[in-house]
This record gives sequence, C-alpha cells and structure tokens, in this order.
Amino acid sequence: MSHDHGNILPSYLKVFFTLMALTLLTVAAAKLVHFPDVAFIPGYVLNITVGLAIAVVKVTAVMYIFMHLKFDNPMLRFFVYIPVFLFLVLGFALNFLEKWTYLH
Amino acid sequence: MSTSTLQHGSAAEHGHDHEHEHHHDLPWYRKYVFSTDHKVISKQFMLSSLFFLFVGGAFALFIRWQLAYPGQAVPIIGDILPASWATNGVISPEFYAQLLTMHGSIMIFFVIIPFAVGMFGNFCIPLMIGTDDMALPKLNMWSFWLVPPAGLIMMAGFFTETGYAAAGWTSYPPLSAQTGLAKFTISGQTLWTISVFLVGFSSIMGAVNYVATVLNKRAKGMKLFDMPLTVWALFITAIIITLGTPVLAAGLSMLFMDNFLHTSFFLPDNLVTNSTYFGGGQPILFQHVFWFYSHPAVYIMILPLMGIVSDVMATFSRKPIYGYKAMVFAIAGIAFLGFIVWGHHMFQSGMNPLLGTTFMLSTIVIAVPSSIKVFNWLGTLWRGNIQFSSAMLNALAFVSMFIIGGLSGVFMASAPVDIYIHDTYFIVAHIHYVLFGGSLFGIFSGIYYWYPKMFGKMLNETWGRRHFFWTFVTFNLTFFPMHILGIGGHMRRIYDPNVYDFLKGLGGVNEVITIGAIALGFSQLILVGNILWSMKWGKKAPRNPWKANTLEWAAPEHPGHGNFDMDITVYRGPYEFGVEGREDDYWPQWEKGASVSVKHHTVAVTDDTKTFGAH
Amino acid sequence: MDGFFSVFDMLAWFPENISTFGQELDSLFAIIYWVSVAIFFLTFGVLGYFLVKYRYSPDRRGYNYHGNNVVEITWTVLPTLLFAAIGLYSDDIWERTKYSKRVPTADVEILVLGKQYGWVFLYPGADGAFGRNAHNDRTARSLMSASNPFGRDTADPAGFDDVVTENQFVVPVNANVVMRGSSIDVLHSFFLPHARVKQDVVPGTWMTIWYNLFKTGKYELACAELCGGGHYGMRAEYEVMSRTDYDKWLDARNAEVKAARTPQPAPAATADTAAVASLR
Amino acid sequence: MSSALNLSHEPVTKIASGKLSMWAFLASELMFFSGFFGTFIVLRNSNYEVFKAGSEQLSWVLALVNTFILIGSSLTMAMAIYHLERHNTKQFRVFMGLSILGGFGFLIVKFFEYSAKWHHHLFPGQEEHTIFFSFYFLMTGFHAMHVIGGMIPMAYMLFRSYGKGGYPYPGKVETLGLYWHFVDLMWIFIFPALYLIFP
Ligand code: HEA
Ligand code: HEA
Ligand code: CUA
Ligand SMILES: [Cu+2]
Repeated sequence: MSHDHGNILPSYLKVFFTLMALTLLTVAAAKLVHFPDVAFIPGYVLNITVGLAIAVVKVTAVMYIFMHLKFDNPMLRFFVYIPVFLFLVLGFALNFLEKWTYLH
Repeated sequence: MSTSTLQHGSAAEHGHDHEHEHHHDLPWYRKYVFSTDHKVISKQFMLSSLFFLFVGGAFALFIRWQLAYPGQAVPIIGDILPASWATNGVISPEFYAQLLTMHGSIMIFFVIIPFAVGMFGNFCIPLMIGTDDMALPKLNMWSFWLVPPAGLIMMAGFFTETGYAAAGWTSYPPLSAQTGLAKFTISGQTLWTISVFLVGFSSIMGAVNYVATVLNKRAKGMKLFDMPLTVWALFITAIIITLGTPVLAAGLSMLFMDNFLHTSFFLPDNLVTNSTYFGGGQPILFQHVFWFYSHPAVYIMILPLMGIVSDVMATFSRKPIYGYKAMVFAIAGIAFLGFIVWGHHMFQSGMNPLLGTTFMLSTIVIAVPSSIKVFNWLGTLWRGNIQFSSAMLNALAFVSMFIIGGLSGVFMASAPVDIYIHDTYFIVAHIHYVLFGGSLFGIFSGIYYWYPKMFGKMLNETWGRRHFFWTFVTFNLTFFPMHILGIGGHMRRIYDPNVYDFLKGLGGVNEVITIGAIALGFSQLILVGNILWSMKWGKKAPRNPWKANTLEWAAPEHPGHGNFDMDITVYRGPYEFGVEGREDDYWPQWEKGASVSVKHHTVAVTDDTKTFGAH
Repeated sequence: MDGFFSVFDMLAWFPENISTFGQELDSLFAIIYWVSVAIFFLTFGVLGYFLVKYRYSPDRRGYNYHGNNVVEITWTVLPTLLFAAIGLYSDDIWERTKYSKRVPTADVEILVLGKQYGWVFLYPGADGAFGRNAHNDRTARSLMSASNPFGRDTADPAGFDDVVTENQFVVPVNANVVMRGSSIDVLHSFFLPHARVKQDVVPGTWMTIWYNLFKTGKYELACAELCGGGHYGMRAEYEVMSRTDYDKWLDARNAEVKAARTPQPAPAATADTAAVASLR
Repeated sequence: MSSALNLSHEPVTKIASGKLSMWAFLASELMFFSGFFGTFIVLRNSNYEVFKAGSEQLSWVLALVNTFILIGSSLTMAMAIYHLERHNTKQFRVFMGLSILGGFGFLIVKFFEYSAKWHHHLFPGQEEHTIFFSFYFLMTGFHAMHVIGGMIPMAYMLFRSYGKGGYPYPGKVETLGLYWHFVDLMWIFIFPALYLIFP
C-alpha cells in the first residue's frame, strides 16, 4: 500500500540523520545547558521538559516516516492520538492536581 | 455480487463441501481443544466462565455463612475444611480475607469479563458482521488458552504458605506488597498478580483482534451504522480494553516487583513491617493506576451486555431499537467518560480533594449517557408487540436492575455522600446490582438468545423461565437488603459485624441475605441443567427461531467452520421490524429489497425481491 | 410524605448523627434518595405499563419507528440539568468538609495512627504543644516503631507531657476537633459512623480529619479499609464529653504521664519489628 | 476461502488485518509505558535528589551509543521492508541482518550496563539500590524484553528468506517493522528520562 509515493529512501535517510542530530542535541541540552529557575518552575523541570520535547519531535518523525503514518489511511493516527490524550489525562491528574508535595 | 444471494442453493452445497474438508482434515484436538474457529473458542470461554461462576459462587456462600452466623461451624462440609481455612469448621479471619479476595477476583476476571467479552465477542462479532472468522484466528485461540493457566495460577495460591491472595480484588499496597515476607517468596499475592497480568494480556490479544475484525471484515454493503448494537458495544469495549488494560499491567508489574524483589514503587519510607526496601514510593499512586484501568473495566463488563440487551429487546418487541444512533453515541460517550472518572473510587483515599471535585462532576456526567440508554430501551418497548421469552425476561431484568444499580451509583458519585457510604455494604449492593443484576442477567439473556445458533438446539423455555423467576426473586432478596446494611454503616470486608455495637441490630438482615444467597446459588443449577439437557435432548433449532434480522440468523442451523452457506450482502440496518408494505413483520439485513424512509419510519417499496425466507 | 412513602424510608436505618456537617450529608443523601425513589417509580411505572399494554398479541404488529431527535435531546438535557444541580450542591458541601483551606481553626488537635490492628492517639498534653514527632518533623519518621508509632523523640522536653491513648479517645462536645492521621504499616480508614466521618490514613503521609460533635456519649470508631485478617476487630471507642469533663479527663491523663515518666532511651526498632511480624 | 463463497474479501479499510491489529496493539503498548511514565514522573518529582544521584551513576555514553544503534536498526528495518516490497531479496537479507545485528548490539551494551550495576550493588535487594534503580530496571528491563521479542520473528524471517523465492510475506515484515520502530520510539523517551537527569 505504500508503493505509490515515489522514492522514499531519501526521506528515510533524512529522518535518520535528523534523529541522530536531535539525539546529540538532547544530550547537549542536558549536559551543557543549565536552565535557571523561572518563576515557580525549577530549572531541572525545564531541563527535562526540553529533553522530552525533543523526544516528542523525534518520535513524531519515526511515526510519520518510518511507520508510514504520513502515507497510510489517516484513521491509523487515532491509534496514536488517543493513547497520547489518555497519557496526558493520567499525567495531568497525577502531577498537576494531586498534592504529592505534602507527602513526606 | 448482487447476484450471489440468488444462488443460495448452490452456495449451500459449496458450504457443505467446505465444512467437510475442515472437519475431516483436522485432528480432534485441533477441532475441540486448540481450535481456531471462533464459535468453538466462544464455547470454551462459556464453559470456563460457567465453571468459575460456581467456584466464585462457592466462595460467596462461605462469605455469607460467616456473616450470618459468625463463629458457627460451616454446616455439612465444615469438618473437612483444611486447617488453614477453618478451626473446628469455623472460618478463620485470615481465610475470610482470602475468600472475599478470591470471590471478587474470580467473578470479575474469570467470569464476567470472559463471558461478556470472550464468549459473546467471539460468537457475535464474525457472525453478526457476516464473515467467516476473526481477522486473526490463531491469536484468538491464544487469547483463550491464556485463561485456564491464569485461573490455575490464581487458584494455586492455596498451596503457598500464606494461602490465597488476601488484599481484596483491588489489592491495595502496602497490604498487597507484603513487606513482612522475605524476598523471592512465592505467595498467593504474587500468583494473583501474575494471573491477573495473564488474563489482562489475553484480553488485549482478544481486543486487538476484535478491532481489526470489525473494521476490516464486515460483509459487503455493511456500513458501520448498519452494525447491530451488540457489535458496536463489543467494538467499543475492545477499544477500552486495548487502552485500559495495559495500564493495569504496568501497575501489576510494579506491584509484583514490590512484592517479589522489595522495590518500593508504592511503599513509603519507614514502614514498621520491614526494613529491606528503600522507601520513597506512594501507596495512593497504585490506586490511581489500578482504577485508571478498573473503572473503565466496569464498563467493559456492562457495555457488551447493553448491546446484547438492545438486540434482544428489539427482536422480542418486534420493533426497531429506539434511537439507534443515540444508543451508539451513548456507548461511545460512556467509554470516553469512563476514562476520566476513575478517581470516584478514591474520594476518601486521601487524594487531593480538588481532584475529588473534578471526579465527582465527571462521574455525575457519566450517568447521562446511561440515562439515554435506559430511556431508549423504554422507548423501544413503546408500541411494541412484546414476547416474553426467557431471553426477553432476562433482558428486562437487566434494564430494571441496572436502573437500581445505577441509581445507587449516583449516591456514591456525590463525594460528600460517599464519605459515609464508602466501603460499606452500600457499595457491595451497588456492585451486585450492576454486576449480577446488570451483567449477569445480560449474559443469561445472551445465552438464551444465541444458544440455538451455538448448539443447533433450542433451550427448554419452561425451565428457562423458571430459572429466570427464581434468579430474579432470590437475587433481589439477597442484594436489596445490602443497601440497608450499608446505610446502617456495616463496613465491607469485615469478618464479624458483631464486634460493633452499632451493627448489632443488623444481624437479622444478614441472615435474610444469606438465605437468599443460598437459594440464588442453587437456582443457577437450573441453568446448567438446562444447557446440558438441551445439548443432547433439545429440539432441533430452526435457522431463524426468533425471526430476527441480524446476520447470524442467515447462517445454517448449526454453522460449521466458515459460518455461512451463502454470500452475504447487507441491504439495511439491523432493526427493521414491522415495516409497512411487507407481509412479514421483520426484514432481515441480508434480504434484497428497497425502501424509503418517511418521517422516522421505513416503508418497503417492493417486496418481490424476497429471495430467502427463514421459516 | 409519611403514610405510604414511609414504607420506602431507608433513611431510618442510619445510626444517629452527632456531627454538624453530618446533618448536611444526611440531608444530601435524603435528597438524592427521594430523587431516586421518584425516578425509580417513574421508570418502573413506565416499564410495567408498557409490558402490560404492549404484550404480545398475534393480530398486532410492532410499530416501525426509529426514534425522534427532539425526544432524544429532551431526555438528554433534563437529566443533565438534574445531575448538574446535584453535582453543584454536592460540591459545595464537599469543599466545606474536605478542602484543606476550609478546615476550621482547631479547638483540639489530636494525632491518630492506625496499625495492624488498633488505633493510637496522641494528645499534646498540659503544655498544649506536641514534642518532636513524625508529624511535625519528617526526620523523626525513622524513630517510628510498633511501640513508638508516633516516632516521638523522647529527648524533646516539649513532648514529655504528651498523652498517648490506645483504642480509645475523648473529644469535647461542640468543639472543632482537628486530627492528623497516618499509619505505620498498611492503609486503614478512620471511620466514625455516628459522626459521618471517613478518611483513609496512608503510611508516609498525614491526612487531616476534622469534625464538630454536638452530642455527648460513647460511640465507636471502626476501620473501613481492608488491612489484613484482623481488620474487622480494629475497633476503638470514643467519648464525647462536656468541656469540663474533657478538661478533667485530660488533667487526669497528664498526671498519669507525669507520674510514669522516667527518662528512657528510645526503644530499639529491630525488636519491635520482630514483635509485629509475630502478630501478623 | 476455498468455496464459491466470498466472505473473506478485501479488508474494508484497505489496511491488512495484521497491520491494523499491530497498530491497535501498539496503542496498547503506548498505554503500558504510559503507566510507567506516569508513576515515574510523580516519584521523580517527589524524590528528585535520589533520582538525580541515581542517574549520575548511569553511563549516559553507553546509552547514547545504544540510542544510535537502535535508530540505525530502525532505519535498516525500514530499508528491509522497502526492498522486500520490491522483491530485492538480496538487499532484504542484508538490511534484515543489519537490523538483527542492531538488536544484538543493543543487548550486548545493555548486558555490560547491567553487569556494572550488579557489581556496584545496584540491583533490587542489594545495598545501594534506590527507588531510582527500581525504575531503571523496570523500564529498561521491559524495553529489553521487547527487543528480544522483536528479534525472534526477525531472525525467523531472515532464515525463511533463504528458501526458494525469498520471504513470501512482505505484509508480515511491514507489521513487524511497526513493532520494531515502536521499540525504538520507547527508547527515545527512556533515554532522556533515565539517563539525562542533571541540572
Ligand atoms: C458493571 C459494573 C458497574 C457499572 C455499570 C457501574 C456504574 C456506575 N458506578 Fe459503579 N462500581 C462498580 C461497578 C459498576 N459501576 C464496582 C464493581 C464498584 C466497586 C469497586 C470496589 O471498590 O470493589 C463500583 C463502585 C463505584 C463507586 C465507588 C464507591 C466507593 O467505593 O465509595 C462509585 C462512586 O462514584 C460508582 C459510581 C458509579 C456510577 C455513577 C455509575 C453509572 O454509570 C451509573 C449510571 C446509571 C444510572 C444513573 C441509572 C439509569 C438512569 C436512569 C434510570 C435515568 C435517571 C434519570 C434521571 C436522573 C432524570 N461506582
Ligand atoms: C460478577 C460479579 C459477582 C457476582 C456474580 C457475585 C455474586 C455473589 N456475591 Fe459478590 N462480589 C463481587 C462480585 C460478584 N459477586 C465483587 C467484585 C466483590 C468485592 C470483593 C472485594 O471486596 O474485594 C464482591 C463481594 C461480595 C460480598 C462482600 C464481601 C465483603 O465485603 O466482606 C458478598 C457478601 O455477601 C458477596 C456475596 C455474593 C453472593 C451471595 C453472590 C451470589 O450471586 C453467588 C451465587 C452463587 C453461585 C452462582 C454459585 C452457587 C454454587 C453452588 C450451588 C455450589 C455450592 C457448593 C459449595 C458451597 C461447595 N459478594
Ligand atoms: Cu485497619 Cu482495617
Ligand atoms: Cu467506577
């Protein structure tokens, strides 16, 4: 089903090198950059946020190109969107509303 | 394509060849044991669930004896009970905890879910969408064959030093983390964890298969909105399983490690029971993870039955289901909302009260789609022509008992009311009204309805009605008084209520419940007797005994491998009963013919295209 | 409402209520209850009527009717409004009973700990202040043991007069009692049926429980969360006393503590662990 | 099937059932790891010092190498599918072999990592173990099991491709490829979450 879109090999390679570069960027952001505390958000939270944001970009590339989400029936995207939504629900409930801070 | 229905004669012959091929080529163990035929797998699920229903029920009867007559020896079998269960025939407190845990776990993981999803999912989906089998038959087979080992593993808890798991079916740590035991101890609790992990995996395997089957294998002409509500409900249930169960699996993995390796995902610092783990964990976190699955799981246990009951009610009211699309959206709405209400089990757990508000509001909202369903069922009966078959009676019991169970859910949904009734018998009453009164009556209804297609024989109607009558009466006798216990403050999971002064007045209620429970248990023997008797001596079933519309009734009397003996093309929705301009009051989906829609009615345009009657 | 309806009055089974917000909870329960009774009769009435009216007859046909959007919307919106009303009213009460910023200023402060299988209470004693313990100092958690469940620092003079009671406690009437609860082993739940109070206590953290009781007398405390074989027997008694009786009681306890106090080193934790293990 | 009946027709969605089920299964897997990450984030925030100290004991260099290996293996897997669909059996073998090799490489590095942890008494139950390492072993352990789970059918497909006509089911390889990319994808999250906690 995926034959009908020209030659895909160059985009595979492009994605591959992008992933490599972003990986290095992640390490650099974690190792070299020390984010300052911004308002009530501690710097280390920003660090991990940047790390995960880059991870999200990488993962999107993997899914859209390597896993062909970009070319396949758009319905398949729901298999990603819905879990991501539920993860956000879970994470939000656990982290932002739950008062873990008062726990010793 | 369109000519194919005309050739049903020759197709039938081919179907026969087809059957022969398969039945003679396969060795017996591929036909009856490791079969990939969805109908055989469905029967396997049915058998194992029936078996576990009695196991779980026997545990319940022990529970009931102890509560009504605390401190008295169990009659008849008291003397032969093992010493770890009872001293001089009197159940011990530790064993009581094991009893209620095993009762809840078996009923949920080995009875209701396998019945609702395993049995009906397997039987109904391929037949009702007019195809020969599941999308991935092998995977389907494995999804069943994980269940018996999982059951054995759970039951094997008996042979460990600590006995069965004893932390309730919810298994909250730290109690379930058993920090007092040494590392690498195999206890009932670790076996419980493994077992539930396995059934969870089995569920997921089944569910991905259902999703693929419904999306990919529908018969020609069948649009999504031509699917019967049973298929819709099973499809959406499969999605819930796919997304919810793995979260439980994650929680169980962590619980297992806490148990077996003394990690501390759910264990805080400085518990006095043990010192070999590190602390830093949060007990409440497990509850979040557990209920993130287990609340959707209660809808896993009811949605398929809601679908089945809708089909049964339409058929026996000889009427289209009222508001078909509204029903579909209600199912989808329940499924969606089901994922954002889990915290209502944790109002008093010490989670942030702000979350309590959020979850209370979402829980109350989830009652709305349920109300829509109830009203549409009532609407379906309106101006129908209602036949009181056993299947219909059980479906009506489902609707009415679900109303009671759902209304008690609204009490608990209100967080401040839940302060008092949380962890009392009010909850136990709710559980059984929705799970027995709802799910199990729905299951009975489905069994009565599809038994002819499953076994090629009719069930005995008289005994079917007797079974219904006794079950319905004793069910209410057993579980309605539990509301009273709950309002009286009677806690769940207590071994002996007489310890408390404020519960002293409730002993009589407990006795009534127990008498009801014993009668209820023995009423189920009627069902089993009927099933076994009819398999051998039942009347041969006609092709379409209920004069129903959905595709499974196009299949032969006792369909073999490959299901159908004719090509299936779908021409209309599943609920065309009482169509104007037709002689019959039903109009099967597979029958050719045109119609027009006039103001909420369907009117047949021509009737002469009728090609296949199921008389 | 009496006459006919009293047959259905399940509310009569409630144990007597003795707390201020308990009245609100009971009346909220009653509202939902009567709404439910109404819905029950409505739906069952319609159901029964249809079953009789439209029962099978060979010379009728079911009516081919697929539903009506106006009707659908009506019976979606009406329950939504009803439920929204219940939800909003409930939330008001919920916020007042459980939100931490709505906890009233304490007249009496007590610490409570659940353990397998019993309850322990700690009163601040004569000076009205707790000594160093696992509640007010996180580092004291390491002192917690079966015989010193509160992790009390025996060297802190402020704690010399703290009063410990086991499986019974006393509170004054008409006073805001604020308790902080925790557990030393597994989950327990602090349940005062007559006061309509329930709160799980979780090891590793402290839960706030507050109430205000208006009736004197002796009542029971139960554990409402499965905590092992002995869960059913995890019972305690409490007495609601007039303020003067309460002060008298507290003075007597203070005197006892004073008499009994001989400076002792903190008991070793390992021996206690063994003792607990043998209890299970 | 064999008869004149045409019940087993083209998939309605035009996506092969195996592939569709695989996507559903991957949705399931996403939720599985969501469970871990959800608890991870909570416990990380409430034990930040412990997590930081633990993370500093990990070798991020090895993990970086492993990241490269897995991404590479993902690429070769995509190429293997590409070539199988075009019946280039030879290239298929090469790229499939490379993908399996990648899996092996990953596991070998993992093995060295684990044995170092063993020697430093960081396993559950050993003295230096902390809650951070509970998560470390939980997440990397499940991930490694997924790697192994993927390599077995990959090896089988490679083996079959030496038969007559090469490997006959490009659809199955494509389906397995989805899984293999998913394994890569999970690692992309695990890497910063576990190995890169430094301020
Ligand atoms: C099949 C299973 C099933 C189903 C369908 C439900 C349905 C619901 N449940 Fe239930 N629930 C359980 C199984 C189920 N539950 C189990 C097993 C537990 C206990 C777990 C444990 O702790 O062991 C539990 C516990 C439980 C609790 C936790 C109680 C506690 O521990 O303190 C709560 C709290 O909110 C709750 C709420 C609800 C609600 C609001 C619904 C709603 O979906 C109900 C909606 C239905 C209706 C509302 C009735 C029909 C509507 C009408 C008749 C129309 C009404 C019209 C108007 C109002 C105008 N349930
Ligand atoms: C679908 C689920 C389901 C079903 C069908 C049942 C069925 C029954 N349950 Fe169930 N129950 C639960 C799910 C279910 N239960 C759950 C989830 C819990 C919570 C567990 C927990 O707290 O963790 C619970 C808890 C629970 C309690 C509370 C225990 C406690 O908190 O202390 C009680 C008490 O009465 C009870 C009673 C019964 C009875 C009498 C039946 C009857 O319907 C049973 C009828 C009997 C049979 C169908 C079989 C009859 C068997 C024979 C005739 C053979 C006799 C042989 C011998 C005695 C050897 N159940
Ligand atoms: Cu403590 Cu139950
Ligand atoms: Cu729920």
